[in-house]
Amino acid sequence: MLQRQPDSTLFRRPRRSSRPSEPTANLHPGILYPLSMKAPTRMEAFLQCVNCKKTIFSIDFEQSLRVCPYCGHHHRITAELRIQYTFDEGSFAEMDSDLRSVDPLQFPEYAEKLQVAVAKVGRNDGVMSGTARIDEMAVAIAVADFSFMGGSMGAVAGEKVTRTLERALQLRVPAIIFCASGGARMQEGLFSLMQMAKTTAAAERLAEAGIPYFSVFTDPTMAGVLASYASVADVIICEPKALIGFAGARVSKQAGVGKVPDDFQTAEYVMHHGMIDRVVARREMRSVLTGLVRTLGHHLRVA
Amino acid sequence: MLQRQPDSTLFRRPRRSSRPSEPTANLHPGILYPLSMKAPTRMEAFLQCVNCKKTIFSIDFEQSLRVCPYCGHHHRITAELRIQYTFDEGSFAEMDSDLRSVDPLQFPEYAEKLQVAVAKVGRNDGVMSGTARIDEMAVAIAVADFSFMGGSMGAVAGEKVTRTLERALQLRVPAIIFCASGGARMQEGLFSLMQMAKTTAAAERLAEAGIPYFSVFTDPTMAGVLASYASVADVIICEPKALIGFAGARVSKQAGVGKVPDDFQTAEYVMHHGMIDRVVARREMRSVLTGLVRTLGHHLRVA
Amino acid sequence: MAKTHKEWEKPLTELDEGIVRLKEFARRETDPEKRSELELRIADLEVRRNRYIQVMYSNLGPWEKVLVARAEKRPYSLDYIQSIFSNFIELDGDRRFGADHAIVGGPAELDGRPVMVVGHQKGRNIQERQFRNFGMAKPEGYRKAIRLFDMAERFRLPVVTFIDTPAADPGVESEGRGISEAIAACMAKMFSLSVPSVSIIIGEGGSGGAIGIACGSKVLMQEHAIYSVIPPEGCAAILWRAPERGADAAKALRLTAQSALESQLIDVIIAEPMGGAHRDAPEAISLVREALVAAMKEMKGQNSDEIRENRYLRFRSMGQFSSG
Amino acid sequence: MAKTHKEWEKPLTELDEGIVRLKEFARRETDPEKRSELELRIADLEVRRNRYIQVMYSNLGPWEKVLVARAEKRPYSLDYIQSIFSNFIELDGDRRFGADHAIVGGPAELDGRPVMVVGHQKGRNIQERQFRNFGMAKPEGYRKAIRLFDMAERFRLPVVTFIDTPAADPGVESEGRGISEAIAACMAKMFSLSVPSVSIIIGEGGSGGAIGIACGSKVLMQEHAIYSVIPPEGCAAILWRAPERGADAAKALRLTAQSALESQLIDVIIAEPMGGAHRDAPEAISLVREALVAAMKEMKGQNSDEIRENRYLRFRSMGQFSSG
Ligand SMILES: [Zn+2]
Ligand SMILES: [Zn+2]
Repeated sequence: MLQRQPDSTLFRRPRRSSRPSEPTANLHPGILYPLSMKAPTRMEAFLQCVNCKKTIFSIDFEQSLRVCPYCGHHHRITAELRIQYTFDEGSFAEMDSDLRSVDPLQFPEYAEKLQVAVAKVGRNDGVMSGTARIDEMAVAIAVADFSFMGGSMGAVAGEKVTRTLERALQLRVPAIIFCASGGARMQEGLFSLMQMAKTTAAAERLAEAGIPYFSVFTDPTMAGVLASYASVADVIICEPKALIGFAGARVSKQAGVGKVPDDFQTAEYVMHHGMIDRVVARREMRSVLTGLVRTLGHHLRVA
Repeated sequence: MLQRQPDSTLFRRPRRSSRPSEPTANLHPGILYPLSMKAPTRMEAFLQCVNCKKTIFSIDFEQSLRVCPYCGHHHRITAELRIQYTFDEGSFAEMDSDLRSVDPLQFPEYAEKLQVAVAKVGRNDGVMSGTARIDEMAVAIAVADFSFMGGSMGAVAGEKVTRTLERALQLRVPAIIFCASGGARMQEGLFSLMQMAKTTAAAERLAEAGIPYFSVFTDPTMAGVLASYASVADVIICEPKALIGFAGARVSKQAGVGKVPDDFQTAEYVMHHGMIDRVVARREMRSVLTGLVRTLGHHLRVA
Repeated sequence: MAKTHKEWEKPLTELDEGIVRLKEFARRETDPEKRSELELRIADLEVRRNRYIQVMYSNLGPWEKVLVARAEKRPYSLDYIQSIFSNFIELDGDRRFGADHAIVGGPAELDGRPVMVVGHQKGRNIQERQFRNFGMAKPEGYRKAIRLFDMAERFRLPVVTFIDTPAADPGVESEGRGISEAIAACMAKMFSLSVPSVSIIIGEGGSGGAIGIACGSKVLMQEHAIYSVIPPEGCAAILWRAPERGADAAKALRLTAQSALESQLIDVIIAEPMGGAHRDAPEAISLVREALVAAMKEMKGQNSDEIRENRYLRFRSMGQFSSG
Repeated sequence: MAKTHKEWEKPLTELDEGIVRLKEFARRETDPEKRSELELRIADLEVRRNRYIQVMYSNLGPWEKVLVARAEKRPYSLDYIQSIFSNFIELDGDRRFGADHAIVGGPAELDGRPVMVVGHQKGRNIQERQFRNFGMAKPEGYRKAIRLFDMAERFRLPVVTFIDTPAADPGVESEGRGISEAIAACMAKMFSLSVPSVSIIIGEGGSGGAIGIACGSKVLMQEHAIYSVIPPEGCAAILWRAPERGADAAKALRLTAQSALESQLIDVIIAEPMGGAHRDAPEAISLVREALVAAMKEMKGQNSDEIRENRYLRFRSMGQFSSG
């Protein structure tokens, strides 16, 4: 469940600086692009980094894969952009996009929230899945999109992840899953808890069959997703500064007697604690994944 | 290697108490039995607990399995006594007692030390091994004796442990090993280091064959033995207060930045740290081992 | 709206206490007439009490279920383990970091046949509760469970798990040692088993902390146990920013055994004695035993592949969605 | 008796420095006659220097081997890994507690074929040395290695390990997290592998810390590396209560590659360039690569069972004793 509501706004209008000496704000008095995770269509637009607040020319921003050229902040991106950044051009074949959430519990406000999310993101669920190629090697992929109801895992997300892992098993190709989730989708009650078991069972089958599975934690990867398929991958990669944790930071702090480190539940923190293999910048992601598929998936291509 | 020389004297003559009010010393002015791990032959003898220093009537001491009736201290015992306390009467069939250490490195003083140990203990090595029965169930056993050169593991001890594990595999019966060792036998150089690998390899084979292996840590279980076959057992039991550790406590304290807890490297400490399954009093040892052989070894008897 | 089981059962407790007091009076009463009068009153009170229980328990709402499932007097895992099995040998340790007392386990015998038992354990008084960390397991607990499951697999022991936890430990230190990884790995281990496994939800089936050891071939649930993706108070806090609306959230979450069975997410509901498992623990235990033995029996004759496949397909089918 | 490699090589270092200085003079000298005179002196010095190296290194005693094996300038695991393999992807984490920088590892390619590489890593300056904990791995390091070996097994990658450690970390915290268990489990994992494995001792093969990742199908050892059950100083302290008698202990322990090969505890000695691996790192690396490729080649065609059986029998045979 999502116990800590991560900031879901990607871009904010810059506060008007009262100091005339701040150069970027004055040098680029262009149009500031509104709040959205979609790529700006007007390439002359200016954006503002959510972290350092500096203004970024949108072309630069796109060229830097939506990483702030000033502070290195990795902005949240859509599943479409992620696929575009990571896999061979045009290689993605989407599957299971017809799966739609139902409202099995008739849970308060769920149907409305779903409707809003579908309209906003233009897809039936946050997870996009299918097959793709990376440096010409076939892989089965699932990519989560935080902007769809906080990436929460209901029956559809669970089913798509499970099918992705089963597809990897059937095709004997590595699986790559990009995670982004606040946790299980509370509104589907016990059904959503069971997605933890279902997805993990599929990952276990893949592991037993000797097929590699790589997961990438992006900001944020939390709770029910972190405590299931995300964490049983063979290799786990994480984008810099991503928020990674089981419980909301507030809950953890209340529960614990120990000191809470400054970088608690960041990518760097989980790296230090041995939970992930590498922190990898978005710019390097494709090449690291390529290397992993090439070496750890080699036996699948020669057999 | 033995980095911390544990006290090897089991019994000490009581210091003559200057306080006439100390009752035990005055009530039993009998003969104090000399330093030895052997059972006293004169049953009227009096002994002194190495821990609380109280005087114990030897019959009581034997009846309590050499556990002090006053403070509960588990005194070190010989391999023979251990076998007698633990396994069905007369069921032990010793094997490989003919194996004798050689001096492959012509190591200073080794030959003499070996001679002294053989003469003192009356056996070729500290480890006694063979087959036995526990509550009528067959097991392969090895029992170490700290009084033989500090239970250090040379090629003979390594070979006997390995053969015990191989025997368990061949006979498809559980293996039980009582450990007592200061570590590897330095005097056999690299040969002794390789016993760590050899014994662990045999334990791994047993594990893969689905045959349970139980190890019992007795005082002390250290270094090369702890870091090999002792620690890969399915279930690990430990006698109360036994000294259990990798490095000598002095070395650890020098190396660490952390605080050294009072009970560092005791049975209770390793229990608290999740390294063993249970601390079991000598009096309960037979029944706990019986239960383990009965349940975890059940599949071997029905097959 | 009662906040605790104690509060909710207060009228009943008063009745119980009144009956006990009257019985004491009756025992001391020497005048036979007065005594028989007292006994009549007692009998009457007992009838009223039983009727009251019937009324309270025969139609528990979701929130009342929450209270009953969390009741301090409810039998805990060790109560079931020690009565259902013989020769339970508790084993401990994750061989990595520490001992965890919120999960217990070890081999035991059921009708003379060995099984591996693992369960959450809560405590009854303050000391015990702290010792058991309120039944909230740390990574070490799940890693110990993995060790025990591993032995069960290699030594061919059927697995029985008892689920009763508010949640996995959410503390900073558990986070640092990978509570998420531990839960995920524990589920994965349960799915790898080629021996039959039965999971029994006996109290609180709290979220990830519960599912971590609840991936049995068969999942049974006691009549008044609960099973939920989030504690109702937490759900209410998120949904309405009103944690006190737990009762509404409990209803919305459908966390009862009856809902879970309806959704086919569990296999069997185990009846509880009238008045809940805590009112007649021996009877509750005997009902659980019976259900466990029956579940085991159903899987008899399945080979390793079938056991794994059936368990996979069981969980594979969970989750409703539309397509096309 | 020199205590460090630096101290022991001091005369050589001075010669080297003298040659460098003269070369600088010669470069600046404008008078052709004086210059050719300088060049003659340089050539003479170089001959003497090389003869000196020959004398120093062609008959190293055990203690000198200890100094050379511990030399700061000696190539470390990452030097070999980065030169011998391509596309090394360092992976990290034990998924339990922490990252350990005293053991590094990950997949890489050897002649275009993937392998899994694991090795101890020391540091060269103070910061690096602390970061690498002086090459002394904690439980996390061995547990990371286990994870990597596990992947090697499932994904059919041959394993290569580089051994270079004074010892496993003996600190209080490593003890608390089970350094003994970690080493033992790591050895067990190496023996379970059905892929071929090669272990290469490139510096200090220090006791349990070394054998933890040295259970390869083939064990190779560089000419001046050492492999010992106990550090010679520690041995001298126990034996003679005189840690300064490390040289005597080094002799008694027979910790050289030559002794290990004679005892058949290793398979191959890898030659080092004259003057040791540090004097010509590229050459040393190339010799290691050659030996590694040859060792791999020898195992080609062995099936999984043979690989496991041969490895078992290899270590099974170690240890001398008499019987009967
Ligand atoms: Zn920025
Ligand atoms: Zn005593």
